[in-house]
Amino acid sequence: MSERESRLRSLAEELLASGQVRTFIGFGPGYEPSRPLPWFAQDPAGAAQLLLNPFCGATLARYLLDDGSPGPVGVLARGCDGLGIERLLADRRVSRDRVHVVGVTCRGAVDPDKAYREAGDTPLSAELEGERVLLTTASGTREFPRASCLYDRCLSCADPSPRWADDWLDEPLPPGKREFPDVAGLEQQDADRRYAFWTRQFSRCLRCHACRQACPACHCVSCSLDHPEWLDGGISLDNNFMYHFTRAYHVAGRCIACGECQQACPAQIPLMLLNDKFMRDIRDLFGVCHPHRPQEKEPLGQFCPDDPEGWREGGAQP
Amino acid sequence: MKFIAAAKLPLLLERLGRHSQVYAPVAVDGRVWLSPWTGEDIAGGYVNPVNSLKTLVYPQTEAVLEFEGGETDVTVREASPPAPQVIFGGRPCDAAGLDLIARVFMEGPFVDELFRRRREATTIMTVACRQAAPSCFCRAMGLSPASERGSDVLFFPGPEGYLVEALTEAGEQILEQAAGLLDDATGDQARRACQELPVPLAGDLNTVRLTPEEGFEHPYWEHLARRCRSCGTCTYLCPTCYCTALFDVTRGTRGRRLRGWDCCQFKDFLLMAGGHNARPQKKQRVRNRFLHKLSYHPANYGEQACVGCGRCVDNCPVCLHMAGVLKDLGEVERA
Amino acid sequence: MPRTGVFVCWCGINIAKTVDVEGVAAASRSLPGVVHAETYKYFCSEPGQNLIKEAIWEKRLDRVVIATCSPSMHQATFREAAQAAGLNPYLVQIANIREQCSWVHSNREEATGKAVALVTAMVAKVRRDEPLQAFTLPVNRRVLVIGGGIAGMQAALDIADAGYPVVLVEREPNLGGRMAQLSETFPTLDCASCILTPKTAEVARHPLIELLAYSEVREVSGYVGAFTATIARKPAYVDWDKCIGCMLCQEKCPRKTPSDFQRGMGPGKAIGVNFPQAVPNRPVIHREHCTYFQTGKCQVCARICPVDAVDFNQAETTQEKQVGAIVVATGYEVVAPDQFGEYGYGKYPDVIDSLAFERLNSSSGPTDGVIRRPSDGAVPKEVVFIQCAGSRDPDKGKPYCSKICCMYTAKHAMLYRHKVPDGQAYIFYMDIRAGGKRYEEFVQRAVENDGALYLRGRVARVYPEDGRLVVKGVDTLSGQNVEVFADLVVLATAAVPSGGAPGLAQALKVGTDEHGFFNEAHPKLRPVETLTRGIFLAGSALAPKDISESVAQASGAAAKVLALFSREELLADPLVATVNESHCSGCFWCRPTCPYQAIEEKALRDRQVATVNAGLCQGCGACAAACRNGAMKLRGFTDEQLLAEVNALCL
Amino acid sequence: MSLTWEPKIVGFACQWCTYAGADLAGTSRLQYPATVRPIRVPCSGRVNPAFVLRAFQRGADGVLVAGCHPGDCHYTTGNLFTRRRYSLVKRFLEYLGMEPERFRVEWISAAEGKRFAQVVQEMTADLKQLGPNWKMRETT
Repeated sequence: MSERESRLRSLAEELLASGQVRTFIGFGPGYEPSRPLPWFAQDPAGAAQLLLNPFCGATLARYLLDDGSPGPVGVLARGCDGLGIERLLADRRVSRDRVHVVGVTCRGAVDPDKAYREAGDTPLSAELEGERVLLTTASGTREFPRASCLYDRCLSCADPSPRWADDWLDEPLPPGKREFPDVAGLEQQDADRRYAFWTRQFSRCLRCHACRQACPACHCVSCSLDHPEWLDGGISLDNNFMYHFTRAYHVAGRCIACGECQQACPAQIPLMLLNDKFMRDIRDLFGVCHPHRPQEKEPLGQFCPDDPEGWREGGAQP
Repeated sequence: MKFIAAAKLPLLLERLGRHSQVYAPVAVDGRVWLSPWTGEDIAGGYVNPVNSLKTLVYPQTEAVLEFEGGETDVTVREASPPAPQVIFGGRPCDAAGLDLIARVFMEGPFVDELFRRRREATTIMTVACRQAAPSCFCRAMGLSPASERGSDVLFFPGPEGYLVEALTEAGEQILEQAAGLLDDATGDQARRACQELPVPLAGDLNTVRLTPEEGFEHPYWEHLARRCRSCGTCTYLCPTCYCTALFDVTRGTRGRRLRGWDCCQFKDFLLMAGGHNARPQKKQRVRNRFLHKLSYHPANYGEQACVGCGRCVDNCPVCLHMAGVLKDLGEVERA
Repeated sequence: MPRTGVFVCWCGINIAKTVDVEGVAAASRSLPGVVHAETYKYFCSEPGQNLIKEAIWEKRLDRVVIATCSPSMHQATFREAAQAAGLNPYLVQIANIREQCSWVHSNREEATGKAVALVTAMVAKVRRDEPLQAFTLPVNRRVLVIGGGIAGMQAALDIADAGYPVVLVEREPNLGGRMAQLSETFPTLDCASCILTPKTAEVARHPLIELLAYSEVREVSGYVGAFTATIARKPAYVDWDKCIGCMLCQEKCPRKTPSDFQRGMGPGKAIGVNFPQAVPNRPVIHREHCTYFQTGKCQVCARICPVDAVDFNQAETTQEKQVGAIVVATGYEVVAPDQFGEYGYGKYPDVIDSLAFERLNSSSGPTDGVIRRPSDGAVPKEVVFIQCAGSRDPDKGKPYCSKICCMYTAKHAMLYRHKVPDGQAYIFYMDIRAGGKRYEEFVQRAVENDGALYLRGRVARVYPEDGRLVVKGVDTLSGQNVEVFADLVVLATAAVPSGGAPGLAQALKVGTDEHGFFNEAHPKLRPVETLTRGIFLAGSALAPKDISESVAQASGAAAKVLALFSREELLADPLVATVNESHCSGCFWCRPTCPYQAIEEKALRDRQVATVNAGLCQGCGACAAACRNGAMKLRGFTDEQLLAEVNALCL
Repeated sequence: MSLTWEPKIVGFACQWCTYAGADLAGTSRLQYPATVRPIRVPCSGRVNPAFVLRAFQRGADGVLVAGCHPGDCHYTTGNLFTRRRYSLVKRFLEYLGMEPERFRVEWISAAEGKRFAQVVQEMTADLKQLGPNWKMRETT
């Protein structure tokens, strides 16, 4: 049990006991050590089981919307959760007094599937040391490179810590700069090859909405993509294009780059490639240097008198 | 019992492809899907394809009928009958799942014509398992890596090729087309290996002590459901989910009636005209999915509606899956 | 399924010539919901409208699509016709198969195909229309008139005489606009100030007219019946309340300055009024010419002023005025001299423009009405008038005709002959446009009685030669090149919109054409209205025109304002945005896109949702496009309707 | 179908400027191909980007979104939001594989009838070269 984990448990117990929060959201024991579960502690006993280890993967911000958890709600917040909470506050779907943020710095989470493939056996525990990951399985501990064990989204993460918190478990790290290398790669291809790429991806889409339900920016009371006048006719390639075009546009300028959509997608469609494209263009066209961090005014909710006409200069290429 | 060398398998599929649409397991961007086969490499090292056999017999969207005309003179045409198809590479658990669904659609007073026609046009050649994933739990659901249920031909993979056993009359016919490619089997070592393959999740999963009648209001469901995100991953991958919805699509004066899957986890699954929602809370929806598979379906068909394929275990982003629930229900104290 | 009627208009031959109207009617009969389709030569006519009414009664229609000309032409007509037949007027849609189909396509098959597509789209759209009721808005019965020229004054007087308060804003220190600079007016040769000054006096003393001279409109917000105008009063550096108008300051001011009002024909003073009869008769310090403001010395005016009215620290003040309607009468200006290199205008002193010639003629002008050459003050014996200087000249960006030059040049020739009996006027012209009442006779008088010599042709160059100006041109009637030695050259330069027009157009959100003249709602049918309800136009702000037309338009605009003010409340267009509260997530993403701040918060049981103030909303739909899940609906242009149109057009 | 294939262009036109400009093209009897099918919207700011994709989905070969020049908008800021939205959407459509010529955004004022006709002529010529659009299109 790490020192941060014990501090988390005592803090959660104290918050719950004092009534400052009536639910604390974090991670708790699952069916196997490498897959801790989102955990909703409502009493000190529940808080005592809170976990904080490199296997803690899913983002928790969306659970603030769940009216089933009596408020106010304490929530463990790494960088991605913090931005997710800011997103929900900026969209006024959650009120600030309902949230008590416990900030923690995250250096990346281990993807249990990747770890199983690398170690060849069910991982039991993991430690992160700089660029290395120590995976312990039934047959002992071995070292592996970060890239082969961490979630894809964690490898390109620029926000290890939340930007603010009510309590801190450790020292926050300053946010970095996010790059979008893969977008440029796809842009270089010609139109037909790009279309073939996306046709191949979207033809696998099951429209199971895992991406929408995972996204802290996609939380409308009733989603337009459920209304028949927007999308009718069940599963077809053109409907899948419409679904992903519309969703990507709806979160444009509001996506926090947590990568949960791509992570949750059972068909493993590279959805972040869509959001990265919007973020890269918002940065280049409107000078928003960190498009994935919520601002006072959303990029598409404002304008400048001298905005460029992005449809003129060379289309897809920057 | 026959034998076919691994190298001859593509020849078999190619020959079957002359009269039927052949599906085979093909790797697409790192994952194996049962795809229309046009000569690609037949994947081998997979546990289960992403899409189950169900998706090819009870597709996510299929045309029911087409209509055309104005206010008075409407002409209606049935959807064209499905082409014959041969599906190679499905796993025994999927085949069992498909058979379970077939009972729902075809037993009893009303036979679903759409399903029946497509099922009868389909020949299922499953491949028994030589390796199991940590998420497999078919044995817990009364199946095994070499179950024969729902399959027409069963292949047992061996070092040089496959033992081939026709299980049904349709299986016999399909193998006749393969004359010349099959030799007589020399021993059934590969079959025994599959039959005895250990499956990680132990058999004790199925000692459900919390019966639905007592457990309907048990706080366990509240605790379980809280982490659910209400997406449709589990139901849309599940080989035994069969909820369906009908919808019309019109283009000017022409149109089609389509049938497609529905998902009980969606918030508006039971949203009715007038705005009433029979299951507005997540707890109700999550509970219903498990009670349907473990209680309501068994009440109608005498068997649990789960084949232990492990897809929900692998794909649920928050580990809210059948294996976990069965384990919990085995341990939970009754209120 | 609603019962829809489709009415395909021939529009005489305008539509029927290229669109198979019967074919369109036949095709529309098979559309979902269409129970009646017919064609007629002129549906906008009385009998045509009756056909529609009868069809509505007999066939119990509850949706109507009219395939005819542009909705901007007769949408109101057909809505009223439907209403007269008992059908809600907002269940009518127009398919524009004339301006955007028959007139622009020649291939009959393609034009008919497109017409059918447009009708199909409108049938799909009208099916999803809801019956709406116009709602009422309070009307603030006070008008803002911008521009104190003859048009502005006429409009102000007409409205004030009808009993409604007027706020009249004039950019210059005095009323009168261009007319104040004129000597006489055609065709009656009335003295301009004789007919103008009574009007200015009447405006000044009218109890219901609040005159804000030396002021500009900076900002306008709100909508018809409830505009808020922010008006800035420029610093005159003279306290007009104290000032008694003795004009000692102007007399004693040592500084001689170039004067815009005199068009350079004579000096002005750093302080003073433009002309003696100016109303308000109060001086203004022109900061750019005043020694005190440049060097801090002098202050003669401050010392001489008997009532100590001069105040060098006076600052610009702004005030807000709540008005219900606005009349724009900003008039015109004469084009700047820098565009006529070939005539040497701005280079040779004796090449002047027609407004300067007016100042020479004016009795209150710098030469007391005596026509003298600016170079040496001599009375010119030969004067050349050059028409269309800048007008009808696409190269100089002004392809339009300034309309009044032919008449005032004939007047100039007459006045010149009356004042210099032995002088000779030459007029180089392209065409003489004298279309008004007794205008042609006026020009003939200038030729026959006053010996004006009209030479049809353009002038190539004007250049000085031993003290006189050589005008090289051509006389196309005789086919010979012509050289005239002249003492004075007068250019009839182009009229352009007044300097403040572009800024004002932006503030009022009213469109202008490419030259900066305000866009009227419809050139033939609605000449004094703009597309923005409650904002009207009069005079040369629209396009160059003479005084009689400006006055007529001013009274027309006044009549429109009075019609608006005649009712307690105003019927407002119900095509505004509305919120589906069950879908609204309360994210208020719509609010930043609303230019009218019409979106407010409303508390529901458990959350806040958006709500639209129907009075402020103008129905632009930016919020509907910003609303991700379609909770914000713009009536008449809902997502369902626009999607249905797209679907229909792509069939 | 006429001998030569004619592209289908869905044109969203703001009623204050572009639609009025198109009307002006009519009153001036300018001729342009019958390929554009106008949809009148109060402002270009009303055009939801998903409408554009819906047009391609249902078989349009080209889509035009046209409104007032920035600064001329009857509603002051409508087209300024359009400019931001469609700067992103145009690039995103191409990122998904749409040819640049199939989707155009133009500022056309009420006085620019000729410009409207010219845009339609240009688009029609480009689309005739590209041929019918099958990308993102439904297959019934």
